[in-house]
Amino acid sequence: MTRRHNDGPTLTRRTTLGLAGASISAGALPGFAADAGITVTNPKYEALYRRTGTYYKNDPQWVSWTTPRLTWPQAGEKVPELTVTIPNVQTNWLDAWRKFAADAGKLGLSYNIQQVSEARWLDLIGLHTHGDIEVHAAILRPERIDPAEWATSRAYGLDRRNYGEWVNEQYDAVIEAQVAESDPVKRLKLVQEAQRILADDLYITQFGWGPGVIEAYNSAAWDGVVQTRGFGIGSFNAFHTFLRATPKTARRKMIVGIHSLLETTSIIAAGNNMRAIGRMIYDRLAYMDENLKIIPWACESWTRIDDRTWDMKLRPGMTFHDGKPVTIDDLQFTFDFMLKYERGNFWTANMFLAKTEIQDAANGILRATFKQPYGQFESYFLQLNVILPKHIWQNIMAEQGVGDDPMRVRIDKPIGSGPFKFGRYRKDAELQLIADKTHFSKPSIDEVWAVATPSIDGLLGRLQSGDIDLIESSDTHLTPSQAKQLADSPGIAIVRTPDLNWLHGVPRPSNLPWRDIEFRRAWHHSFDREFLVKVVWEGSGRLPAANTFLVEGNPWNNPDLPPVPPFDLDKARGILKGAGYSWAADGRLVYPAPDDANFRQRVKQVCKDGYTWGGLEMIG
Amino acid sequence: MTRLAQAALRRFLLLALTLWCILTIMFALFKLLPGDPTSIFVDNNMPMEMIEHQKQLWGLNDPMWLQYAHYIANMALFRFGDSFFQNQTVFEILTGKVANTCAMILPALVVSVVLGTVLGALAGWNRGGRFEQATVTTALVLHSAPSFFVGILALMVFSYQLHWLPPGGMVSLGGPEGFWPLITSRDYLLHLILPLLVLVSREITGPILLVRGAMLEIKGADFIDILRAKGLPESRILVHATRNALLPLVTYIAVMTGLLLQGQVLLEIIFAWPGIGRELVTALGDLDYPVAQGALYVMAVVILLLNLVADLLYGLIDPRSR
Amino acid sequence: MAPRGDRSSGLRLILRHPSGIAGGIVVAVFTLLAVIGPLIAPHGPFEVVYNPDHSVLRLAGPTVRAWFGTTNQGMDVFSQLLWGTRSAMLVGLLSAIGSVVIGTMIGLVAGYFGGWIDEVLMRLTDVAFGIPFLPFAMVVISITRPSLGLVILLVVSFLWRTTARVIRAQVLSLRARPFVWAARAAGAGHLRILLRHIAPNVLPLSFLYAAIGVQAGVMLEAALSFLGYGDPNAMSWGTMLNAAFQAGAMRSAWWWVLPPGLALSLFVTAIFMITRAYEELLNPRLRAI
Amino acid sequence: MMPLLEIDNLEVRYRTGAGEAKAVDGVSFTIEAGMCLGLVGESGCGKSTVAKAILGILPPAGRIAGGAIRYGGRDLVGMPARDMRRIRWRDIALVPQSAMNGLDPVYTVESQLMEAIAAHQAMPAAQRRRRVAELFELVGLEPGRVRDYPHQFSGGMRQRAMIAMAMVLDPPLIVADEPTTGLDVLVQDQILSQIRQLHERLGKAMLLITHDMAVVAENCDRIVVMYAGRVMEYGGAAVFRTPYHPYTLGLCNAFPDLADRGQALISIPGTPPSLIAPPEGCRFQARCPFATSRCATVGPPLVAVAPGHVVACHHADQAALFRERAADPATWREGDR
Repeated sequence: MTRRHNDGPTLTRRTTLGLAGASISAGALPGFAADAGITVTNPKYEALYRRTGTYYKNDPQWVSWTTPRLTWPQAGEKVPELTVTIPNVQTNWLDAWRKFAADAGKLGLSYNIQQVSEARWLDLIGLHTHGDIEVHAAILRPERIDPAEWATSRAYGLDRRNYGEWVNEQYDAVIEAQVAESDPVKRLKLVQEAQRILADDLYITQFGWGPGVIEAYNSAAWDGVVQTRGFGIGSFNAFHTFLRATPKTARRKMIVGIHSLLETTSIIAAGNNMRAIGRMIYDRLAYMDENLKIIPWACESWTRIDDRTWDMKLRPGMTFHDGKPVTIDDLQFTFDFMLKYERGNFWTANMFLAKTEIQDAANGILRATFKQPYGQFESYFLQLNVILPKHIWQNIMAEQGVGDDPMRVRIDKPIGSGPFKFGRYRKDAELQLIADKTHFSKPSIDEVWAVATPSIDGLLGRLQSGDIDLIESSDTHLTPSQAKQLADSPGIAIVRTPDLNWLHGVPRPSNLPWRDIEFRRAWHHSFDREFLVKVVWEGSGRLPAANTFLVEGNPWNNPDLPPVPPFDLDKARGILKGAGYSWAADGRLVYPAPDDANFRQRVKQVCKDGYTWGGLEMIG
Repeated sequence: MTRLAQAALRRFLLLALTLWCILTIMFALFKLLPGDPTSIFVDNNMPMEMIEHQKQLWGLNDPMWLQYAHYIANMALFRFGDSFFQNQTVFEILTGKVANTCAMILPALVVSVVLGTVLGALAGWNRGGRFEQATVTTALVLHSAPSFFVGILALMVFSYQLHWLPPGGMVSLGGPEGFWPLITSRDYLLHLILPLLVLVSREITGPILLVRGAMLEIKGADFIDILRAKGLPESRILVHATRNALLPLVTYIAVMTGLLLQGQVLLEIIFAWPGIGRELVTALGDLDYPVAQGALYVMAVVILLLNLVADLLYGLIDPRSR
Repeated sequence: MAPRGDRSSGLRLILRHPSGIAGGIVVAVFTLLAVIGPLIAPHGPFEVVYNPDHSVLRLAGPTVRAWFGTTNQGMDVFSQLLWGTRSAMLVGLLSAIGSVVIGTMIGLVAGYFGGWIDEVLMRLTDVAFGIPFLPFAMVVISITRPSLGLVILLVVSFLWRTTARVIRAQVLSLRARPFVWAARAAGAGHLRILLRHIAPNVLPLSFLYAAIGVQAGVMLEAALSFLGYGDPNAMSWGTMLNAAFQAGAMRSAWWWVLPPGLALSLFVTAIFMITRAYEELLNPRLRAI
Repeated sequence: MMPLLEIDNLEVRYRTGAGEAKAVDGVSFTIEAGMCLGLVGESGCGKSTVAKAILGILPPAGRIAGGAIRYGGRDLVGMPARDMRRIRWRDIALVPQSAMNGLDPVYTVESQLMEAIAAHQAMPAAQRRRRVAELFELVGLEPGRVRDYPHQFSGGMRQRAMIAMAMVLDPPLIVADEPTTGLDVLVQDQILSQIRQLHERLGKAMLLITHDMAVVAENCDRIVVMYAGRVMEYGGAAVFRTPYHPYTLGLCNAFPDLADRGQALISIPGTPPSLIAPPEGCRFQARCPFATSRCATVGPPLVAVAPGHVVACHHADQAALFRERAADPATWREGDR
């Protein structure tokens, strides 16, 4: 079972620690190491490397790592050892990388695989001090079916989560266009164009599309489970099963095993689980159906006025769990509150929101205006925002004396308008969710109990003995061997759902040796992807058709991209030889000669012909 | 001040000194982290001036020694600050967790000591008999088996296969609310059996071997002959001998709690027991340093306090040292 | 204290002691395995076993191709066990030596010199006793990078505490003995007395705690690896159990779980048996007449 | 009149690493009511073993291999444990050799004395407490210190407490096994006078075991001299005044007598024989200056030399000659035969 504890760095506070850490070390060394002669081709990107306080140029560690990689190699200088950083929780990534490292050795490349704790891994990649290659996997969230989450963050020149610091100006132009494109058809074209540039310039390489979403549930007690594409049946992120499943026995209480329960019960300061469970208690404005199509939820409908303005119509007749009616004032208050205080989970959705105003109180119409043309209204803005009860949150900040920091607000018993009410809760042990039968999409069962079981063995054991009905699968999926084990237990059904997952490696095009596109082409040939899919994932996954993380089955996939370069060490050696590389006596790869004009041209240009590089420049 | 109070005071000061050393080590340890544990709590998209404000708030710019002084003062008063992710004070989080951990450790401690003493005394008394051979060998084997391995096997057999016992956790679904009703509920006892069995099977070896060794010494003592000459029944003599054999066990109890507390992490994960060990593991996973720091410190305090109690207890039991 | 002259009969005594012999044999076998194991292991610790038709021999029970069966990723359990023996012995040995050397030295110095030296060293021991090892080790490892060397360093930096206390008590009683007074009266320097007179008497006890150190070292490494803090590149019994635990195979793949679990228990019990036999040698009263 | 205690040809063997040691090899003597019998000999001659055999508290390695111990006509050897327990302390009490740790260190002295009473009689606690206080005064200890712990008493005080404990049930026979060893001379004298009081004023029968010939001479009506598990000489005060057996002579020489001050002490050369394979004939022959070849081959039977006075020596008739030569140190220095 691949258990992925935490998701991307932007939404959690961990990167703040990196920030703080860097600030201390930076503070310790008064700015002299700051720029050390590192310049950026296109001044537009200068701001990224200097703007945010303690990053990159202000981080001596980053500077000391990057400077040697931007100086021209002498004659006969070997390609340095390439550092790969992997969190130790992901034992199967390491198993794959052992094979990759062995193969790369035959090419004269040596990898230094760094295994660090997950927390430390997020710190390192946040500060871009993780070395040469960053390995990352997909964690599907409802808002992530919008391409911006990955297509933008992982490769957009001005986004810090672009760990390879790849700055392709054509790519960035397309990205900036698609974010502002509110017409879905036009936006799809732009997103597909972005994927083509990304694949064409050989930046990120996909190791495999998977692991597959395999789940098991107590089929003797429950019927009518709903398979949501990419999520499966048991994820609190896609909670259709908990709405529509019907009991086969007298028991109308579904018991779900979960790896760990809520870190906090306040949705503002939500950890992973509360972000999902929280949106079963508070109503989202819009939600997705099992085919990932956006459907109305708290907002009955919405109409687009122009490329930065929308009118949202609140669904009439909704009530909060304490019986009070949901009014347009609650919606207006929620946005006022978010814009004024919230800088955490909801900020990524409301970052581009200018203002909201009640357009027609009687019919419950609210108008939202964005600072710039906005393309992510439905899948991102409507899905992430929820309705907070004004009568509870109105002056909660003052009452609890937490100043202007919403994170420290304590909500021991969340009251929302969602399909489930917050029932009995014992920290780290169990959480009861009671069905709200007055909800417009009311659950057919009565209760859902989430039981904390920190070990995978514990989850499987309880499933087999019938103590739990299914395993919450937002970050824990079964492997085929585990599924086989469970298959022969009575009353347990195995469910396989097409997944949208991927695992990819992000090299460092801003540094040598990656700046040379020929090196990247050869590098792409050095991965035995079949080993990952067939052995490590035990066959539960697919060989990637192309170097894109919007995999086949993802609504935004670009079907006609160049295929992934096949695993072929001889071809790789041929490419390297053709590009002027040679091998030292000990078999290690050596840079082309300093006077090799083609090499110098390629390294200067970094991108493939037809694209312009805007990122870091070589020194001297 | 009576001699006993003086001894207690001296030991208390020593305890304070030891705690102070532990705190210094932890301060240095957490200082090495990329993110300083007393670091500011800032969101990554905050503009620069907000970061400066937070740094001021948390005294990050103070000179090192001032931060150290604040740190020691706060920790000594159990003010661990707020958890990064669970918007609760660390103290609140940990009190609940320490109670849960003690709810597993203390019963195991009592059972191991009582049962260990009885078995050890009997094994020592009928020296060389089959009973002694059997007890000592089983104790050896049980002690050597890794507790997480035994724990999983126990769960596998008694819970998943035979369904005799619940599959872990402190209490079944919808169990009683509040710590005290929970502890006194039958449901909790049912949940305690398996972890208790595993803990006792590992920790009972200490008392058995200690009491047996002490018993062998006492068995040859002269006053035993006198007791027998006085016409006392064998059982009465055994009580006399056991009372003498208890002395070395008392100091061992403190070491035992240390062992119990440290091995706790593994069992709490396997038995899904919401204790302080598991809290530390989650905190480390989330890089939630205030909680990790608090958990480590609370564990150290618990161990040292129990050492102190054991020393004072020794004084009470052994008249010679009073 | 075993009178020095009693050495030869001491060995005879251990041999006469049934559990002593059994323990000795098992440890000898493990040491042999640790040395030649990786050489005779049919596969590398992370090498995948394939069927003739190139499919992966996954989660298979004991078969002719893999005597102890395979893991969920098709790695040979028997080879992993052999590689695991080497790291277990390595950890056990080094942590025993380390903890005994440090423990004995601190015990000797504290016990012999007394005064403020004793006070300081004993406070240091209290601190070492105060900090719970496993949680502390997890914090340290989660900061830096997990590696076998770090695990050994952590184990050593904790195990000496018990040895120090025991040796100190022994030295305190030895120091009061007449032969020490006599040596001092004859003008012997502190160092000479420590090395010539006191240390030799303390050595048997140190050996006893060396054995206990091996046992504690192996157990703690297994626990850390089981929690996922072990060295990912070194194969150890704890890592095998952790892999089985993460793969949720504990309940079904008995052939994958039992070998490391039993090897660990057997090895630790054997050490324990030897300590029991050795302890009876040390304490004549324990000897069965 | 039936004797209070009769030891009839008692044999006691100890299991050792090197085989079975015959610690007591056929010892017989009787104690009448109110009589004080002294059992004297070098340490290791088996006298303490006799005491332990009488009370049935032999260590696990020891066993009674033969003979009988008859108390009031009933043989204590092989008596069922319950009956044996009733006799212990009610009929035969013990004042142990180890004054230092005869008492349980973690119980108060008073509780241990009261426990002895409670084991035999149902007596209310207050009455038992009074009895203990009364005995404390009898042996010269302050009643106030009754609730102290043994480690708070000096060696002499502890021995007095033991004597008091022996008296709690007013037993007819008291076995005193080397009651004064380990104590300094002054305290020894006080303890002996205490014991003499028990015998004379309270009419207690005494079995006084010691290696000190002078103690036996002063206090005992009859004396038994033991060597290497056997009786050498058994009789009244004459055994001390006119000893017949060379070993008894040697013993008398070894202890200073205030009367003839200035005499050099004469010690018996050599060491007692191994009890695992005792020599043929007389066990003392190896160290006996007057031994003849017959002593080495035939074990000397007990021969009556006077009414109630027997000796185990082939040459008892030459006793007068032996006494003269024994006084000359040269006799003992001729080295072992």
